[in-house]
Amino acid sequence: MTLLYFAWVRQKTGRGEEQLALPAGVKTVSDLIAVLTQRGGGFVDAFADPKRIRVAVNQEHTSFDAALKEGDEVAFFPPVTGG
Amino acid sequence: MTLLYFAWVRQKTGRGEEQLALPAGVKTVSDLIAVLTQRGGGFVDAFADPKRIRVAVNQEHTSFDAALKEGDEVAFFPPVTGG
Amino acid sequence: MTVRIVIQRDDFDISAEISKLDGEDTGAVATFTGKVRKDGDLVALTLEHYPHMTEREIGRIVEDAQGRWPLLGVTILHRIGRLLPGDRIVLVAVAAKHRGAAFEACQFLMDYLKTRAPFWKEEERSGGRHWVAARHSDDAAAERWRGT
Amino acid sequence: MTVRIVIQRDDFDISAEISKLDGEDTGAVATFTGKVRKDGDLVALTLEHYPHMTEREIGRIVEDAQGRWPLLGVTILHRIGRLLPGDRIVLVAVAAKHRGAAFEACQFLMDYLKTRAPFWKEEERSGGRHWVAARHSDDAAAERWRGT
Repeated sequence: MTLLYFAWVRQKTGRGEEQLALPAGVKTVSDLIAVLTQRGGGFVDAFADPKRIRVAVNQEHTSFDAALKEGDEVAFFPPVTGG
Repeated sequence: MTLLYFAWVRQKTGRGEEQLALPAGVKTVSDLIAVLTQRGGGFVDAFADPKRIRVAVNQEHTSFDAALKEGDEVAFFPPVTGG
Repeated sequence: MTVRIVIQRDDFDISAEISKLDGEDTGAVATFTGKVRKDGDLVALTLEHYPHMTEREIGRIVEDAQGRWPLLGVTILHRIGRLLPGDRIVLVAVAAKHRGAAFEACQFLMDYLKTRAPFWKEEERSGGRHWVAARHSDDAAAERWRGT
Repeated sequence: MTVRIVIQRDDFDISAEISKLDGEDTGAVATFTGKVRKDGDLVALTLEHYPHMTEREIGRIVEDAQGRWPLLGVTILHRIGRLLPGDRIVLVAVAAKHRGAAFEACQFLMDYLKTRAPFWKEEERSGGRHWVAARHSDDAAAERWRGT
């Protein structure tokens, strides 16, 4: 799957994009966040307050309990501030 | 005083503007309309249905019971349709 | 606060009008442009107005709007004369710090312009000429600002 | 119905954008332009977005608007990159037969753009750089369209 990070989530994780095989046991966005947080460092910082994070799966806004499958594009970012 | 007529009121009365000394006994717009209607012809037609007529005195919208005095500018016209 | 009230025969350019309105505190510009719509056998509209009163009445409407919202600039430009389908008739442009004030004031100004500014439209159709009747929906639109 | 959704670095001209939108049935064009406001020591804003999702999300918002109002054309143009105070950021332009639909859809599109379209603003001030926080007032503005 493709993971994308934007705005301060990108800055904290230190990357904008990565390719990842769906980790064993990961069924939802929450599961994926738990796996990413295990990396430590900037990932812990980025996901420290889940209320400040939004997620899109395959370019649609969704929630942390959304189901994930191999090949999905998952993006993490702060609440949007355009316009 | 100056009388002005716009849109179909102008077409019915056959004039856009006229100068008139305040007629004896005319205290309000209604009184003035009664005097004008006595002219007959297009003036009767123009003021036949007072609900279709609006009036401005000295360039401000007002009502038929507004007081008039010598020197006033009185304009008669249909409901506005600009914009 | 910049206020421009213009009655003219000529067409206008929206970008040029906005640029006269814009200040460095402006975060939001709302505009409304009214046009002569292609409508069956409509050939043209001729717009007549009451010179001097028009500018004064629009000035009063703008003052009312300034009392309701914190505005940075208002332009109201209304054309008169004979206009064809597709022609622009009116521009209302409002600059403010934030979008709520700009949007609401722009709507308010249009609603009041429609019901208070002394303009009259005469239509030319294939069957002849007639004066456009005022619309109840315009009165209702203006009425909703009462008491706000 | 013409729909144009454009994300670009360059500035835009409102008149030129409206002329692409305009049809002969159009009687009303409402526009909103958002600008970088001069704000204390603000030096610049940098706008980042989520390519592809941005266009798709705005497309969904426009579809929603089309279901609510009879629209003839919508243009949404959003700039990205580094912008200075006074620069235009966003244009929403809506063409319709009548003004109610044009005004309401324009406001709706702005409210949803603010709360749904994946853009993020980073401010440069004399004290450093920081990401702009989302505003509760924007959420409230979008929320009022729920159930309508």
